[in-house]
Amino acid sequence: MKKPRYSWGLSALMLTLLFALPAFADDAPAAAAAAAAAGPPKIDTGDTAWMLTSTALVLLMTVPGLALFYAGMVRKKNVLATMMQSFTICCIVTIVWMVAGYSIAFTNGNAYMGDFSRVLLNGIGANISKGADIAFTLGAGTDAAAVQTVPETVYMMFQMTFAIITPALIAGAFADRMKFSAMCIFMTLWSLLVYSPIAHWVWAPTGWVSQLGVLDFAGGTVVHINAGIAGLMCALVLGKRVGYGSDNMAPYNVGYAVIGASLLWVGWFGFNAGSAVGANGRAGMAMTVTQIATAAAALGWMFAEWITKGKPSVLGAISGAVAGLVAITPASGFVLPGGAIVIGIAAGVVCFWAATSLKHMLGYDDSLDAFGVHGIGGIIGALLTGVFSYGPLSATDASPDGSPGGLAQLKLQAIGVVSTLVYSGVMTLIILMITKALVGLRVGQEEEREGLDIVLHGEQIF
Amino acid sequence: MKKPRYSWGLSALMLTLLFALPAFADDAPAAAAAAAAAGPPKIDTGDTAWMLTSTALVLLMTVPGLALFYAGMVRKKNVLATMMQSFTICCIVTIVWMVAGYSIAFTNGNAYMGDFSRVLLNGIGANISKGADIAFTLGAGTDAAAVQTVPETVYMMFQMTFAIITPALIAGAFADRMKFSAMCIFMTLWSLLVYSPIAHWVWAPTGWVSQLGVLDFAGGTVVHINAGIAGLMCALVLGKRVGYGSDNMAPYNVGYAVIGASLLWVGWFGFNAGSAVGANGRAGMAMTVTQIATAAAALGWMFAEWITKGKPSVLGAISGAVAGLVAITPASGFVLPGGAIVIGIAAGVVCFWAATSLKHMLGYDDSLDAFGVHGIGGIIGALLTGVFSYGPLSATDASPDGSPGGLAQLKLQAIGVVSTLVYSGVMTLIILMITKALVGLRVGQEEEREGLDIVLHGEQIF
Amino acid sequence: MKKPRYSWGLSALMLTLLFALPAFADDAPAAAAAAAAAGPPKIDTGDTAWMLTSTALVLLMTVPGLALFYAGMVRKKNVLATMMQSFTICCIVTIVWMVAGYSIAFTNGNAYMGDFSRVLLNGIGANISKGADIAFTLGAGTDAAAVQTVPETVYMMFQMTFAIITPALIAGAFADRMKFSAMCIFMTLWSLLVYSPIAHWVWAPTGWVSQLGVLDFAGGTVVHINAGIAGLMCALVLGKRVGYGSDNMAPYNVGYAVIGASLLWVGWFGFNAGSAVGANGRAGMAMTVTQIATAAAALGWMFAEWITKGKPSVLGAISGAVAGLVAITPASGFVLPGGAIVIGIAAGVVCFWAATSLKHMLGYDDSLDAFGVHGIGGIIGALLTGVFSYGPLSATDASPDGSPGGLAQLKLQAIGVVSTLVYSGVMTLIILMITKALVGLRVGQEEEREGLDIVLHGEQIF
Amino acid sequence: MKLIMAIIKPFKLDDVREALTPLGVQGLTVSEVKGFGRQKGQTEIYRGAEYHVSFLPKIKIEVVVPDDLTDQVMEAISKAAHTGKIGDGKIFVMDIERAMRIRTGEVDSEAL
Amino acid sequence: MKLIMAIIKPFKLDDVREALTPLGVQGLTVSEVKGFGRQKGQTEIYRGAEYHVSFLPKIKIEVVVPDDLTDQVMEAISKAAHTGKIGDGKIFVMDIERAMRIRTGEVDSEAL
Amino acid sequence: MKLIMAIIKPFKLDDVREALTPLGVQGLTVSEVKGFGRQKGQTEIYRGAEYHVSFLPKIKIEVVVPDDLTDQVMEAISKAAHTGKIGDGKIFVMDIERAMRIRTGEVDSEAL
Ligand SMILES: Nc1ncnc2c1ncn2[C@@H]1O[C@H](COP(=O)(O)OP(=O)(O)O)[C@@H](O)[C@H]1O
Ligand SMILES: Nc1ncnc2c1ncn2[C@@H]1O[C@H](COP(=O)(O)OP(=O)(O)O)[C@@H](O)[C@H]1O
Ligand SMILES: Nc1ncnc2c1ncn2[C@@H]1O[C@H](COP(=O)(O)OP(=O)(O)O)[C@@H](O)[C@H]1O
Repeated sequence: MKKPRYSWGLSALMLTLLFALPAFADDAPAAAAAAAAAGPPKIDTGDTAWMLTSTALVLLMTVPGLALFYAGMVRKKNVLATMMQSFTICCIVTIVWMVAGYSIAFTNGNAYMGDFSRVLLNGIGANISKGADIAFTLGAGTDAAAVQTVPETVYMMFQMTFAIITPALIAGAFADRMKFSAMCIFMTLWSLLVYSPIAHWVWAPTGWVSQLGVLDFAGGTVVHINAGIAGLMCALVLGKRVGYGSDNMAPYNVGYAVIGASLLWVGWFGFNAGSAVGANGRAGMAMTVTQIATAAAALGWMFAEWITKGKPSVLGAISGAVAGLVAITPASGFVLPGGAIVIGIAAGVVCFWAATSLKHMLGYDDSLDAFGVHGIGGIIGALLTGVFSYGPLSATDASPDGSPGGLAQLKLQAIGVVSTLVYSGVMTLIILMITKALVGLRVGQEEEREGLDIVLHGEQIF
Repeated sequence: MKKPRYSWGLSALMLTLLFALPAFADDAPAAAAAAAAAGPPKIDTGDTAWMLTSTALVLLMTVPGLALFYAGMVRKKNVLATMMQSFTICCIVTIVWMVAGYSIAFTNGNAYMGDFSRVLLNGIGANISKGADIAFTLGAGTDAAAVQTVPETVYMMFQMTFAIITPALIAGAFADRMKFSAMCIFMTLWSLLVYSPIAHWVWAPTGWVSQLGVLDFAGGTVVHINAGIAGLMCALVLGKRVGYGSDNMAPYNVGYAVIGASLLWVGWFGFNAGSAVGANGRAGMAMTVTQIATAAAALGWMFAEWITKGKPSVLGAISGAVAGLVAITPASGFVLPGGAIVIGIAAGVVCFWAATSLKHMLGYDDSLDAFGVHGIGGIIGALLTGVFSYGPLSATDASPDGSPGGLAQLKLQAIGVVSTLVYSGVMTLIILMITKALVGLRVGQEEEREGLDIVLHGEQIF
Repeated sequence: MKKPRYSWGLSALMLTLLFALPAFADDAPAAAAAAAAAGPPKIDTGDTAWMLTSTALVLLMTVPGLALFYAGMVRKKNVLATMMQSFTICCIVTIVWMVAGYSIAFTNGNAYMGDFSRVLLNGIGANISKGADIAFTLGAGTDAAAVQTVPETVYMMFQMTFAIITPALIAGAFADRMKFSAMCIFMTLWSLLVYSPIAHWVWAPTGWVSQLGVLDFAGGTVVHINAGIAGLMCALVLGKRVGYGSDNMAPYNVGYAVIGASLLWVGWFGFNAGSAVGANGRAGMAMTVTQIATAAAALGWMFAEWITKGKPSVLGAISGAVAGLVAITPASGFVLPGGAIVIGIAAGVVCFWAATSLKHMLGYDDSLDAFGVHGIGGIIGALLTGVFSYGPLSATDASPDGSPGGLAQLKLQAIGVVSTLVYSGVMTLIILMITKALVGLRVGQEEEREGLDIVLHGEQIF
Repeated sequence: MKLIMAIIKPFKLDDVREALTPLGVQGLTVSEVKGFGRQKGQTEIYRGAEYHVSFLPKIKIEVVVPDDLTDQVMEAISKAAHTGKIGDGKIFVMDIERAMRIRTGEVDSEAL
Repeated sequence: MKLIMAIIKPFKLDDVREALTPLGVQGLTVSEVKGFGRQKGQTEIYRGAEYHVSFLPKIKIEVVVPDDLTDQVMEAISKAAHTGKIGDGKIFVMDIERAMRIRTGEVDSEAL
Repeated sequence: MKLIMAIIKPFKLDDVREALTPLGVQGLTVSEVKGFGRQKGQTEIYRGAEYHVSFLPKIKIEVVVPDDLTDQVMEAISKAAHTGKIGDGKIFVMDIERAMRIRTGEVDSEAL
């Protein structure tokens, strides 16, 4: 799985070029002077402490958070296989990220992807010796260099946990029917060819989306829209589950899903407040708006369901919470509590409609609503960030107004959304085709009826 | 649910006045000079990192901690409904706290409640712009102003997680029989009219209990006695579960309860050590005594049960641990390991007796022992804090002796306990009556037999 | 259980002397001057924040992490009893550590054990008063004194969580058949007589293993080899489970085990990165290599099983992850990502072989592979640390080369491994004999068939 | 002897058991089953997919009684389990040729 | 009336139920059971201990039908549950003396 | 053929199965049930509320055998499941009219 990495790297490059929308930007060569002045920057222990913690919190989101959230919603015969997906993706992406993903995403490269200077994390230990603890500079040597207050290992690890959860979210769309081998191959390719480039666009100072000024604090485009649209493609290509619409597909244990959603919530504090890359006022505000939007969205979905279906379901409340978490993600470092409550309610109500009506109308089988919650929720959040962004939160001495919301920003946000949808959608289709050619995508019908736990892993829950 | 907030605010005010025990104190107008000197205080990143972490840990206590702890102890047919209670309370209180709860609790106001200057978190983002990161001053402008080293958002969020778990604890008392709609209304009112005022009394520098010198490090009175007595009122007003004493009400899955209790334990490090509002020696000591008291209480309950009933039950061990956590809460920043071990053993043994004999004798049905564990445990802890408090831990330059334990302190502690019992007990009764008038409190007998999962939420665990 | 602590202390001393391998070293009396200069050292809030967090993370590993991991692998009738073991050990060791364990491990004493100056945590609160927050100096007064940047309470608590998980790991070996009373006694003795002395050898600056220069960043010898060999002894002395090899001993709920393994993974960030005792570059690198080795080991086991048995099992993937976590533990602050990947793969493949072939060949019944995973994994890690250690990571101004790997270091590592195996193995046997004499070790055959949940605790899972 | 097998609504179990005790029924055996019948489950909606839940949780009671108790037992069960709403369940009666108490080796009506 | 008790492979349940509806079968009762038979479970290996898994998950269907439907129902079940691989299961037929619908008190074939 | 239905203590299942193999019994079906009988559960105390646990976990074995094996099988089960303590359980025998193996269509004693 890890052998042909350079060739993957190359194809990534080529594909990225293929879909690159605007023209190439110049690789900012000058102006590395600023950062070099006055000795190397030192880390701040408080900021580092919070980022180490945030990394643990975001890992907690995937294992066991997402594993439980998803496993609780499938049928008994697929519970273990579903957990296995999250767990295995966590392992695979760790290695992919170390080998090349991080380098593609966060080195300077060009506007569309990074270079290969950090392949195999080459050189990442350089700044540690003798307790020197030099802080990491993102985009070092470019004129957008951003000096951090944490070591590069911590920055890399924090980003790794994002790289892990994104593909794991996709798995909700093809739950109950994908081959395990296909999943392993698909996820390896997807992480390299879709996640890493988009992360570069949006979060590397040299990325074209970032340079346009699109706002995405913690991953509305990179993580949620990206995973959502990829999930939709998977659901469309793989087709519906056997028995969809006739068999009872009631969740085996909504209790697991509640635990999972709760751990997602808690872990999301690391995700959003951690995206401040420091323990500061912005992190505090990000945590605040995360909490408020989540609660508002859960209540929004709950009341929408209560009114339209007669009962507030537990599954609805937790789905709403996740929708709120998704929607506030891009906005979290940019909006105030007032904006958060609007984003939350919008996410709760619209995702309720997407998961219970839109999906039904369009007739695809996105088993656990990867698109309905992450795709739609992400789009809502990304756009509303352009509306509610409050300038002073992102103000610096260099840019004293920060990035206030408004029509101009909203347009930029739309560009971010559309380019993610297009690139991720198309690339996902291509990768699905490749995977299908290699090992096939779906288990046999009889196997699907028997359940993936026994068929794929030889185990079952009693 | 959120519409008539100003009228609630007013009734809160009126009720608070009604039950106010001593006379009104003057709103300390002078002496805001000290804090204003030499530029605004800066946050400390280390302290902020720990408080962000603590906030996540305390949220973890409610969802999924308490949700699991309680759900594991009910019967299969009520598992999801029980989880739903914790989850929904988390959402509702988040909004209530944002809208008015925080303002009532932590702004200056008078000795009985805060003012409305932070309604809707108005102005909370002011100190963040351009990375200024000004630290929060609690009670700013009063002569008891306490300058913190963290941003106000973080302080507010940390306190929000306390506001969330307190009403969630009450739910243990009425498990298996309360209407979901009634619960939503009750909790909204209770949070505003009971929790926020008591939090103000005890933790705002202007609060009358605080000014008396009552010690409550992390919420023995505000959280546990408060929730415990409210739970007792609920149990009395709602009446016993159908089949109580004859049907088998064995817990469905003590395993869930073990996970829940464990997460409570881990999260409680944020609760108690976080109450130092910084990463310092006092936080370390608070964590130490928390661990010791918890272990001692678990062993205390376990051996008491082993000796009197012949077998040490798993449910007993975890109940003991929770009792220990409760009892050490008010004491945690004030006592040394020696005191902690005594508090722990006392809590374990006495709560064992309260939950297994006292309850039986008095004949109320507090389903999951909200009163027996949180009420009794909180009282033990609050009183023993007055005995074992070790001055130097709370010593400052201003008060070089700190608050040593002794008869005088014990009396103060008793005042704190009694006023919480009276105010919370009476107010809870009133709110129950209001809720009953609005939607009724209890599901029908047939519905109770069928189980809340299906009846209220249309779902079940398989 | 806590009464005869001084006599235990004495026997500990005697036994330690008995097995002491080299001659006695002098108690470094001079050179306490360095640390005393220029006022007492202050704590660093960022480092303290991270250590408080790490402590919570490591507690999370035992309860509920290990409790779930182990409980998920036993049969339904023993699920609660298995959780009870982890939970009770957590409580017992807390008290043992407070009473004498910490003092034996981390005070100066001699090369084989500490002294009794911190019995009952005597004096641990001294440095806190008036917010002085003096930092802890490990080995104060010796010429190997190591000034920390955190308060002693925090250091003590962090170490306590290690003391808790180590005996809890052993429980995997005797799952399903040990008496609860026997377990309580065994664990009390083992913690005092085995864990604390070995911790002293390896981590106290005065310890003989530490002075030799053996590298063990986070507990390859102290925790894993130690628990592994103790587990093997228990498995041998207690004998096989009734029905071993004929009855179906399929795990009741591999899902629980997945959650448990995931929490172990997340918590291990505190274990390994926390062992840097600060929020710095070394912590970041420790976290990085932990993640990489774990993923590599999980994939290693998974592919080894896929190839040899035809299906990749979920139990295999999570077992591999734990094996990787174990193996990287001693290496975590010393190796780079390249070394981590090799250590991970080696651990995954070799532990797979140990747990599925070696155990079978040798014919002992180590129920949950305490030896196969922790013993073997720990040995692999401890030895490979001697190979891959990268000097600059451990370099300081005093030792500018750090501890680079090589043949010399490998030999030292082997000494560490062998002395742990011998001391722990022999002592465990002795303690088992004592326990057997006191209360017997194993439940009756009929009771074992009926299941420990009902027999020992009067409870069951439905 | 007859084996009376009753399929009832789960929350009626306690009532049924209490109704049988006065008749001298000393033992019975209970299983959790799923029933399919005229009573249609709610149409359940999981995040937009509607499923007709055809299987509903029921309790199966098996009790062996001497021939002469059959009528009374059927009567008692049907009264205690009755709600009048669809899905109340069924009672079936089968013949039992032999019975034996494992503990004592007693047989037939002695064994009940 | 006859009680037809069929032990089948779990994933065949939906097929069997669908096969019975056209015959006019209005109700049936299902339990999760474990079967022991010629079909040997895989030899499972848990971390090195090999166990021969002798019990396999099966579904037991109990359906009471009028005498004249017995053949058709057996036929339908055996067709729907058939895979041809070992472990497909069994169908047993017993006599039912009486039946009663709790809701209405209807008896015998009325009650089915 | 006869259906032998035995209610036994759960931990006796392996013993019973082993006792039947030598008799040529090739298959049987097992369910988890709860039993109510003379054996009273412990009075359980959950945090102060005492409940008389009247239902105890039991295992139900259903095995269909040719008529002539009935005695031996009853004998074997009752020996293997015997502890002499209250709650050991019961064995009931019913008549089976027809049997069929789904896989092959074989019927009656061929099908067992
Ligand atoms: N023919 C049958 N054979 C076996 N069980 C049946 C049969 N008909 C009904 N049942 C059981 O009885 C339960 C109730 O039957 P149903 O038709 O829903 O309502 P009612 O008993 O009111 O007519 C079903 O859920 C099923 O378990
Ligand atoms: N004599 C029997 N009595 C009761 N149940 C039986 C009997 N024989 C088989 N069964 C059930 O039928 C299932 C299938 O039987 P098995 O012998 O494995 O395959 P096949 O039905 O293809 O012959 C078994 O798992 C068991 O549940
Ligand atoms: N009349 C009966 N009908 C059906 N099952 C019965 C009957 N009597 C007893 N049982 C089952 O047998 C089990 C054991 O019976 P019990 O009276 O407790 O002890 P013993 O078998 O020693 O007399 C009960 O738990 C119940 O499952």
